[in-house]
Amino acid sequence: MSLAFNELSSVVLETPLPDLSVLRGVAVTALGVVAVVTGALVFRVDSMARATYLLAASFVAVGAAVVALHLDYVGVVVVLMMLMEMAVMGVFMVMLMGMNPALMPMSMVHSGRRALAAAGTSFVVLTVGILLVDWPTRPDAPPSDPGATTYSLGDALMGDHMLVMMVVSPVMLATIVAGVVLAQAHGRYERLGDDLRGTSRQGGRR
Amino acid sequence: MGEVVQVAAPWVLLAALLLGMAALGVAALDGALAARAACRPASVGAQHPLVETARLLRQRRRTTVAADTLLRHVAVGGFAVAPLLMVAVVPLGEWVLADASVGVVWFNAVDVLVWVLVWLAGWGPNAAWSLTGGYRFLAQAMAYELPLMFALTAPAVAAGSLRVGDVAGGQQGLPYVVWMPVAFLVYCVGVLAFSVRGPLSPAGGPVISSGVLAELSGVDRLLVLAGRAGLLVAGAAFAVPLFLGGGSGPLLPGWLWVLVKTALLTAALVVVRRRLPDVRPERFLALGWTVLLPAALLQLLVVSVVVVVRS
Amino acid sequence: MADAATSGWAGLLAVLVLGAVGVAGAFAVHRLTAVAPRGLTAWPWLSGWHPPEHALSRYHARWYPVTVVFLAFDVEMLFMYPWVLVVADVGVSAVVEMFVFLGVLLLGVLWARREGAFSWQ
Amino acid sequence: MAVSLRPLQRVLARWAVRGTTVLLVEAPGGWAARVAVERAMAERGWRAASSPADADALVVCGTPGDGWGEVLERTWAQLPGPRARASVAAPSEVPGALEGLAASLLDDDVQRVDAAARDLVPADVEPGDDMHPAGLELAGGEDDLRDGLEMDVLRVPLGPVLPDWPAGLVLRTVLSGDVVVRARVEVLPGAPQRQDPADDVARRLDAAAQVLRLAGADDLAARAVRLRDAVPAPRTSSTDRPEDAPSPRTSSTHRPQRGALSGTSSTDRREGGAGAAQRRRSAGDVRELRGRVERSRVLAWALREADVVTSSPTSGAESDAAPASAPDDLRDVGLDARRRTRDDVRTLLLGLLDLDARDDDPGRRIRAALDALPERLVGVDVVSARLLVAALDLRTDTLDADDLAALAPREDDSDDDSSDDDSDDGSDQHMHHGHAHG
Repeated sequence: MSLAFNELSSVVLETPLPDLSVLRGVAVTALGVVAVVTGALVFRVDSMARATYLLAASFVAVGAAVVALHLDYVGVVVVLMMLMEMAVMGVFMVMLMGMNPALMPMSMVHSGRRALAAAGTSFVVLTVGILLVDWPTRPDAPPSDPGATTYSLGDALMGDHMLVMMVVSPVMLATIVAGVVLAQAHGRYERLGDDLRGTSRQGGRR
Repeated sequence: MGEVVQVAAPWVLLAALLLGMAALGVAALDGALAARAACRPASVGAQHPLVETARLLRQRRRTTVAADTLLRHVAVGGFAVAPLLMVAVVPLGEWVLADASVGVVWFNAVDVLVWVLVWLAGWGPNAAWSLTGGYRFLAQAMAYELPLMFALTAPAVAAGSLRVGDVAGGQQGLPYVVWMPVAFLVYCVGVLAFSVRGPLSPAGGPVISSGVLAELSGVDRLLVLAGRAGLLVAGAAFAVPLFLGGGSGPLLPGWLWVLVKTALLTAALVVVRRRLPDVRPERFLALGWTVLLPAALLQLLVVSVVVVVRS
Repeated sequence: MADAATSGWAGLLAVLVLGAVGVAGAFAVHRLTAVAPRGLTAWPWLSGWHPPEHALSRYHARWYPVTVVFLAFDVEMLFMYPWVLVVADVGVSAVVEMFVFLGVLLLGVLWARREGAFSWQ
Repeated sequence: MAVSLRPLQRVLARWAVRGTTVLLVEAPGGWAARVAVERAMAERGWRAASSPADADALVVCGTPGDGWGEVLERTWAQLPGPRARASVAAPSEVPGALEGLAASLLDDDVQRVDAAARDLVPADVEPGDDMHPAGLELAGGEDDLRDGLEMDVLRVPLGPVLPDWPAGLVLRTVLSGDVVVRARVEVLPGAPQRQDPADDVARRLDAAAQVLRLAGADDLAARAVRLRDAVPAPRTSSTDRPEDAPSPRTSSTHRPQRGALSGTSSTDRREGGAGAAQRRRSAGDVRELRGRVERSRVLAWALREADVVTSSPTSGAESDAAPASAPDDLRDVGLDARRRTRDDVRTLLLGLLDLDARDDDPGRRIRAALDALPERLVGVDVVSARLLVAALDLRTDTLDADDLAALAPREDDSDDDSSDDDSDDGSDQHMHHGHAHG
């Protein structure tokens, strides 16, 4: 059984693969189209759930395109983070909407004209920027193992640039604190009373 | 064990077959245990998956008034596909379907996909019980996901790689479970949680009338049931290269060891989840943040210190 | 084999395709085996009562304070995975740096716990 | 094409029927019938359905009284099919009923005819408009909900068609998310049935099994069910039921005896020595089960705070809306008002398994519990609510005619007046409470 499996897989493996750089170009383009279309559909649907997950789909397509560009880690982590964030965001979008989040015609656009202008301008600026900037050419070929790019990312984060982490951690802490302060309607003092012993109010520590 | 070889796409069929059989096995063991608890012949209970499959194939599909049919279908289909996406990066001995350089992160991404699927399964039918199930699952996800992520990184740190094959290969002689048991346990809790069944099943326990399953019938229900059994199997299968030494072992060929280890861990998880009562997300939330998360971080610290000292 | 990695993603693509085909196949088979090929539409189940309103609504998730802590904490995973690869090479400084970082975040978690963010408000 | 598939469909049908799922509906007074059905189901390898979508068969246990008709028809329409239904008024009817269900489900032709005859969309679905999709209202918001945010509430009736739920009980809840904002109790009546004291132990084991099942402790639940079925009560196992049974009496003349297993009852004398020995053994088993439940630390952990108050969803009346009116009354029915009773469910569960505990007047206890429930559940999540209701062992068949009249379903679907009352009460208690603890 094992032997047959072995032989078969080696036969299949030795069949030559098509030129993948072309395929990659096709994949990136197709995924880009998917990302744009799903992103545009966000504004067309009448359900917060659909809007949220269309946006997630758009991000997934972007992540896949990044993977196709040989940046495995960045691509997959975009998918990971965006699925997670959209799942949570969906909850908030549904919860905080001014009307029924699923069954009524709705518009995801606010002050459409200005938004359109802003979006158009930023698109033009970015595109022009991309085209005009004199991008550096890399001296060597990109590493054949996409894992190597992940490694360099880690190296960049951890090696000489302690700064990133040292800046990010207080920011994250501030985010947690600020977020909880804002979100937590009934903090410690409200639950436990001014002496924090839970005696002045019912409910107490559980 | 040597290098991991990536096999061609058609082998996906074999993976799907193995996964399907294992999922049947999970349901059979579940049925047998339930039958034994009720003092009925275990063999009758073990037929449960076949009987249930026949029943659901025969049962008519059913949707609800003003349901979000698209999202419902995404959820139902997604449940069937997600376990496959997980096992795709698990090496079966020396073969793997997708030798991704960031296989560990990929697994993580798929387990987050489960959040989406469960919530959509809850949202889709436009029904109160389903909706409640979906939301309660997300509440639980807030508790298990971070510890699970850190548990996933511990073996990767030890192996210095996010490629699943490398992680499996990095534990010659000494499976990681031996010196990172906490990470393994936290990982198993995560698997129990994302397989939407047993003690960590706020999305579908009897107490909320089976929640996200409440409005599903026929093939929709079948796919979701199969998918969640598959998720348990996929979770167990991924633990094999991560913690249990991959295909290494005496006498048997590597691929067989992987299957044996997966089967044993799956069975153990099925037994464990039968023995534990349901844990409500509000209880689990505090546990996840104050016990599981610090424990996983501590384990990670130990592992990274060992790695630094060793290098 | 320079593009072996890319074909690794080809494997995942194959999984997706097979999955989609499999699901479609299951639905097709079900049309033949079910007592009626077309699905029914029913009112959602509410213990035998007619639903007074649609269930899809602005659903109150009382655990939302946790999500804030969670989202702040999970951003950290962005750094965690690349860090995994370089721990052995960079050495002590990488470990110290990461765990100081995590420690700071854990302080936030502790504080959030004291504020009761994890107890279902 | 269809012809060639027939053999396959027959095979599927044969296999499918071996695992038939049954949605059990119990009308007050239908307890013995339900237990008999459950036992027969277990023998066939059948399973209880968790919802109509999961069910192949609808079995109504007992004799439904007024108000049940529409509920049952609606439920019946929600079974996807193949489907079959049966009514079981007494245990003696069980074998025939189940046989009939199996035959009907097995007959592919009958099922296909039934399926073809059904409306694809319920007749009362209307085109509707933006504000009423499908002719159904959109969920409404409540301004004064928690945190000052306007959020929608859902009116979700719990019962009567709900597994592991007291017979005929309808708890009309208003849910904000999964938290109960308001609740109202109604009871759909059943046919009067004689109360048999000998059933008491079996009924308590049954209630315990329900709590354990809801709590997800499947093995313990299975054990409780087995003990329930093994309780040597002549009536539940015998097939003939005295037709001349007197109507229910909840007064002291016919009080169930909590000590039935260990003490002497009339059945004891009837059966003689063998019965007594069996009874002793059975009592020992129950004690053992109680020990297991009591020792299980995981279960204790899982059940603890099952009923913890989340600060009540109405921001006006905060978490203290609950320290309900009369603590003594609540303690009588097993609810500790002062603490919001973290361990209520577990305590009640252990009480159910305690054969020495006595329940002198279940009718009064249950009436008091039903009265206390709506207030008690405010701010409790729906999961805990179900656990608590199951643990209270609400035997609706002990209610007398006056109680039933008071708890009869109201015509109007809205709960505005009651809600006003509730919130008034809430603020009163708030003040009351402030004095008590200030």
